[in-house]
Amino acid sequence: MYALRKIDKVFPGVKALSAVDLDIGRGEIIGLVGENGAGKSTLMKVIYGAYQPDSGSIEIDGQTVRFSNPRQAMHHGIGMVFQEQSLITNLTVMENIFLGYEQQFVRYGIIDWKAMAEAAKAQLAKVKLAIDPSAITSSLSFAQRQLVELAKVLTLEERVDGDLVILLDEPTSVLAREEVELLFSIVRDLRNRASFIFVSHRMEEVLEISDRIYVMKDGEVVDVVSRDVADIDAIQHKMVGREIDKEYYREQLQKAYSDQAPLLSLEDVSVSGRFSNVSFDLHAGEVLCLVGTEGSGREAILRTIFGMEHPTSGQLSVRGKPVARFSPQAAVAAGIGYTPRERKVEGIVAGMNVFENMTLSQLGNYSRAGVLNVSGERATARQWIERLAIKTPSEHKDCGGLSGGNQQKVVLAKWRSGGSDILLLDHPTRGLDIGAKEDVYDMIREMSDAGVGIILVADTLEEAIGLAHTIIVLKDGVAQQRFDGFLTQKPSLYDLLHHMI
Amino acid sequence: MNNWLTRDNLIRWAPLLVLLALICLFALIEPRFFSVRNAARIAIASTPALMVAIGVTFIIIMGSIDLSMEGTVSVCAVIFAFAFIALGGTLASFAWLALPLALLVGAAVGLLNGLIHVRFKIPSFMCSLAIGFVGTGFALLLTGGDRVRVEDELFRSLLTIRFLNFPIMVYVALACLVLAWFIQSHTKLGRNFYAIGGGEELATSSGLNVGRVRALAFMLAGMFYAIGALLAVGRIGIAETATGNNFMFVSITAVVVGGTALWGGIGGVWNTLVGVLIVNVINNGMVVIGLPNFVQDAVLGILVITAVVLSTNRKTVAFVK
Amino acid sequence: MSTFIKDFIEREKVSRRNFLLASAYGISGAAALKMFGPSPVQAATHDDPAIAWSYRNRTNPYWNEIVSGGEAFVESLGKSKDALVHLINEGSSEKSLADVKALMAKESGKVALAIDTNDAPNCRPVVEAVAAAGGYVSTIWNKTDDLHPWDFGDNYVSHMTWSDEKPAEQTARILLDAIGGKGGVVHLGGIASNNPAIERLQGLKNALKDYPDVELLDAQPADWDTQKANQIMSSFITRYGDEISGVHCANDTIGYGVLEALRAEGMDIPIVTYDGNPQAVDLVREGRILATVFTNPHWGGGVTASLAYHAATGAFKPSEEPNEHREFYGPTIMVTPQDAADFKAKYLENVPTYDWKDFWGPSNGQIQYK
Amino acid sequence: MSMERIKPHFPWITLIVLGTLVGIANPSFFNPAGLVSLTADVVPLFIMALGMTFAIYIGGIDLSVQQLANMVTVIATVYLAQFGIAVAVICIAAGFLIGAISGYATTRLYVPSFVSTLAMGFVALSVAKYLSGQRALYMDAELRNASFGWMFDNTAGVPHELIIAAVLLLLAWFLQTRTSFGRSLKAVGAGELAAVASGLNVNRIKILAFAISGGFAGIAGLIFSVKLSGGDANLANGFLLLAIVAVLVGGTPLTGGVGGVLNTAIGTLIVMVIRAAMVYLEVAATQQQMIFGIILIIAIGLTIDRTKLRIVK
Repeated sequence: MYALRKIDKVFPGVKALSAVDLDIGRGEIIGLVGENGAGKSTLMKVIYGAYQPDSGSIEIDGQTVRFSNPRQAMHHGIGMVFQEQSLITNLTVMENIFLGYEQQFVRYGIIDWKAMAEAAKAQLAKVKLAIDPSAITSSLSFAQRQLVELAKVLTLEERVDGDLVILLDEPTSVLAREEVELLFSIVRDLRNRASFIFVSHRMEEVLEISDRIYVMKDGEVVDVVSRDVADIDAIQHKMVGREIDKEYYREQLQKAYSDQAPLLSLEDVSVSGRFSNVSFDLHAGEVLCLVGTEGSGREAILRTIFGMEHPTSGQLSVRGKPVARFSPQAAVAAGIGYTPRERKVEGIVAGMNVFENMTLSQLGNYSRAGVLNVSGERATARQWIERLAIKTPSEHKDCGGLSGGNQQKVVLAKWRSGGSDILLLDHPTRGLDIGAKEDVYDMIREMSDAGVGIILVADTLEEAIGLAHTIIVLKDGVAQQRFDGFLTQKPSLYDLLHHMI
Repeated sequence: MNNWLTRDNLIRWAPLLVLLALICLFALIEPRFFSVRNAARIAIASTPALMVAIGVTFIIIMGSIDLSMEGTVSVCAVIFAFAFIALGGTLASFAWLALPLALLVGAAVGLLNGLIHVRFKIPSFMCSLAIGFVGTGFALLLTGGDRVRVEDELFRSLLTIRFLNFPIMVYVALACLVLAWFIQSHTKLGRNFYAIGGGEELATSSGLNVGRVRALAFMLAGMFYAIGALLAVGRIGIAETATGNNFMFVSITAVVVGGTALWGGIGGVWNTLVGVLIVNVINNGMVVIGLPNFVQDAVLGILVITAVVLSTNRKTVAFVK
Repeated sequence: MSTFIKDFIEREKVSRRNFLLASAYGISGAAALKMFGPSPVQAATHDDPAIAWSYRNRTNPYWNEIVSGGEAFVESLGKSKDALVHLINEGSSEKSLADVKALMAKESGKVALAIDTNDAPNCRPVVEAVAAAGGYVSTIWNKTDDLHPWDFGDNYVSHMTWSDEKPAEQTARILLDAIGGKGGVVHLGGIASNNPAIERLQGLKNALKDYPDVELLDAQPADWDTQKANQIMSSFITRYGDEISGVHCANDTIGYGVLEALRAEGMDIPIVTYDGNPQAVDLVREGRILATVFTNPHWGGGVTASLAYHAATGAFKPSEEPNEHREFYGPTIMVTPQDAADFKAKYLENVPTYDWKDFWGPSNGQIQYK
Repeated sequence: MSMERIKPHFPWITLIVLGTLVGIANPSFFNPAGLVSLTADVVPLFIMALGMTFAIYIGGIDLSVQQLANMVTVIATVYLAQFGIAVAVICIAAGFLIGAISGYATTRLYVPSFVSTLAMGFVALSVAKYLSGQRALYMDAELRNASFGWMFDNTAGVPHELIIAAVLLLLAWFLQTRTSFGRSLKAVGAGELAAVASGLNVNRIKILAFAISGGFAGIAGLIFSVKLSGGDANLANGFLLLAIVAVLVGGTPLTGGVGGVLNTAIGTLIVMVIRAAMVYLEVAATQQQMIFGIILIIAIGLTIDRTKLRIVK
């Protein structure tokens, strides 16, 4: 039905896609996997019309087509569901759904809001979402927004006669498990009308939903496997091109932590509206995972420890000393480091180079009376670039131009080189490819060995189980259950899920 | 229904509350402030500024800024006056054609501004600042520095004829305000301003032709500047290069004081109405209560900051620049 | 011309304080000159200097009149009027000075400059810059009291200003008589720190001394701006309402704003203005303005350029002229409804051809400091 | 590729090209003494623009500088007799303080700097009007020469004004590139949230940036006041837009984190050349403003480095 034939795309100095073939049948769901930089996003951009291929052809029902912008692709029934927050939050739901296509509701230059609301309701019904179409988008949950996003793409149904091809780019990354299930069931229901291309780093989900899986590496499709014969290990092997360590989470390297005086302790700490009465101790070398659904209070706890939110009650102590002043400055001074989830916004400063980013939290260490010791900074940066194998031409490279994994390494190097021994990691592997994830896992183990206490909010439950010494399960801001003693026995996914939901 | 007094509601209505508080304050100090006649005077002083502020509101909703209003107003006023006199000098003749001509000129200057901004990717702050210089310069070139008097009684009836105590120009301005509200909330273009202000990249990826919307926004703003110019000429009967003076800071201050955020996406023309009234009530009230001239500027400054502080929801704003 | 008031300025004695100040400057000024410029003796003359006028802007009719005089003078030399160099400072002293320096650099000092320096403090650096470059400058209006042409030898040719206090007092008297010697008046002034603004308000205050039944209700600066004047006037109406029986304006452009504010209210009370712009003269003729004062900017613009030019060519040697030829008052002519038509015919409709070499004929005596 | 490399150099290339064009049209432009004098005159504007650079570098704007300078001309004139050269300290402190208040309003009260600085400018104007009694004041010549005469001397043909400007530029450049404060400024301009998450005291840095802008405006006002040997509440009018233009034309866009003080030095010179060109090329009086605007658009179009602007607002 839809096919790509020998697609090439070259950027200055890089061959992003070479001779890519891809076929989608009517009502088929195909998965697209590959490491970061394998060419997935370039391929998607070619499919939905943001890029034009240098050679090769795009065929729909055997006819060659050419799109010069996403709008033309939409006219041919190709739509894209973007990652998470791609709705405009100050607009209403219906305006978002029909953004760019309001004309159909315009009579004599006036928008007929009633008609638009009706039409929006119909679209929302397709994704089984019963919300007021005139609600402001910012009042919706992330999961609801993701479904609105899908409903928006499904307006193609009315606009286009032929078949639809819908790209789903990491649609599950902000969803809790049950929300993922809902999304998948909706996608399956829609197969009579549309084909889907599903892009995700979560291999299990790809396997669960896809009929066939395209595996990409270095701009080429290296394998196409159908679900019946798919095997995660085999696919990952193809993606990486090397054997993946069986001990993915470096569990063989996990050691016991000392139960000496805790680095950090929380006693009945509450932030109103976020979480209440949370207590735990963090020891040197311990990896403590906070597990829960989106909004369960995981991130809020991290941000409170880092001084970005103020506890309404309870006491927080670092190395036995109660914290009196809550501010990121005080936290950094106390040896706490924070790796935020929004890496590109809060983690690194795009526009500043590698060494400037690395020393940003510790300028005091590299200056005397406010005057910087730039050569000292550069030396440190070079040392950490080597130590963490950060792929950058030099320490002068703009951090905004590095790949996600290398950006994350720079953020971690920032805290490690500054001597922080309490690290708060919020989704440190989010959006990273397998190779980069493994590097992060290595670093977590290494830091743990070096006596750093780590509080982790993991990307997946498996990751949490694999990495943690201790897991605290949260639900609606309240700690439900604590799991200890991981060196001898680990809880199962089910154990955790049971307390989360 | 007793929870309407929430923090969010208070903040949303803060500009209006500030306006009412100011009126009460001035009325208490000097009862003569609180009269229909004075309300009419404030209204007359506000009308041209309101039109200009409405124009720039659209731009600010998109998260851009327009500093070209002084030049645009001057050019429109001067061309209007020349055309008006050349075509007969009274509304009863073909000189009425000068009115649409002024709007066209405003639209053309705005469109030029928008196209340079979009096509050459020059941030609107710089681009419109330079266009403002060009506009004032062009007005000067046209007049050679002379002032043009527009004496037509019919045209001046904007000011001289009153209906329910308010001159016609106030009703014209109100009609334009309603029109602006209509554009803002019931047309595709108006809603697209909010979409761009809320998330430009997202709007682009939804297939919105952002460049086109931007250029049109500047054109629309230019037309409102032209209306402002017409009312300014109607108010004092003179068109000159200096007609546009002082509109820049007054209008942008009014927009912000009214509760429209400079970072875009929030606010609208009703906020602008309140903002313009706040600024003009302060200006009028300070003279009426007999505040010495040298403290008036400081009082204006402090009241403006206070009004903005009260109408900003500090919980939803991460940081401002 | 009955209204040609030639000698209404009372020559006051130089107050002791100012005399001391002036002589004190004489010493330090000489010291300053060593630093800033060639000594007066060396001043060289130029055969064909560039003639320049530096002024505030082109949006005010007053400056247009000044420029027309400058152009008339240039044409009287047999040159095209484009030969006059215009430096416009847009109300910025910084630009005023920078432009003058640029011009001096460009012409290597072969310049005859006529200038209003925008703000009194700016006068000194401008004059010093011109003197240092060997150019010749004549100033009008803005000058600090401690700066005098004779301290700069030939290069600072002359300073002309208009004593506004007396004419403003006269217009005030006309106004006060018109309201029957009782009631309240308001004053709308220029930019508060400008000298003419201060003098014109003072004129009103002087006149009020003789009218005990008239109260000065309020005085606010309207910055020479029509729109601002319009808004302030409407606020005045709110505050004082019917108590206002007359309006004293610091210039014509303010007067226009006031007239429109009154018109919006359907009010008709007497006002007087200043400057004698053509539009204002028409309004005087129609009786809508009781009086304005014509300062003959056309002549002022021409003769100031002429003074600088003729000093630069060596046609006369400023340092040999008496002080009253270096610092003097310009002419002022009262325009009232009775003689407005006459006046218009004589000065506006047919601009008289002036003898630009009669530098001091129409002038009004040496500047007196208080 | 090569374009990418050249882009950052466009500001000074633009300057050279403009200067050369004017020089070709009128060779007397290249007269060294004239050039030095022109440059010396633009010093107060340059110092003001230099301060403004800090505000724009963090993504804000400072509209109070002109009124601060106005206020300082009055302060300098009024208190010269009483404090002598120490009046400089008062001037700079006054500018710094008002700048800091604007900064406080922006960071703690969430008033956009466009409004907070405009409003604080009004406050400064009131102070100026009050202190001056709404009159133009002038300095006693002897006192002025005794305290500040050195500013307008010259050494080996180099006016001291230029030396002051160079010292301040060096100081600002050092602040920007070699101190932890400067690094923090860049971080705040380029990625404020990341700066917060790195534990920088962002509020203090921003307040300081506005305070420095105010302090530099104070210095500019002081030099201007001494140069004109007087002060009043309007003396520095006309500085504001030119100072903004100087920063922008130099290639420091309003988005923050890009550009810097050296760019401002070039930007000020570009403004100076454009302005001098009006005189040297004998542009008719009524056309000057329009031509200034057109050249400005072209110059900004040439000098801004769009590669670092993601979306153009």
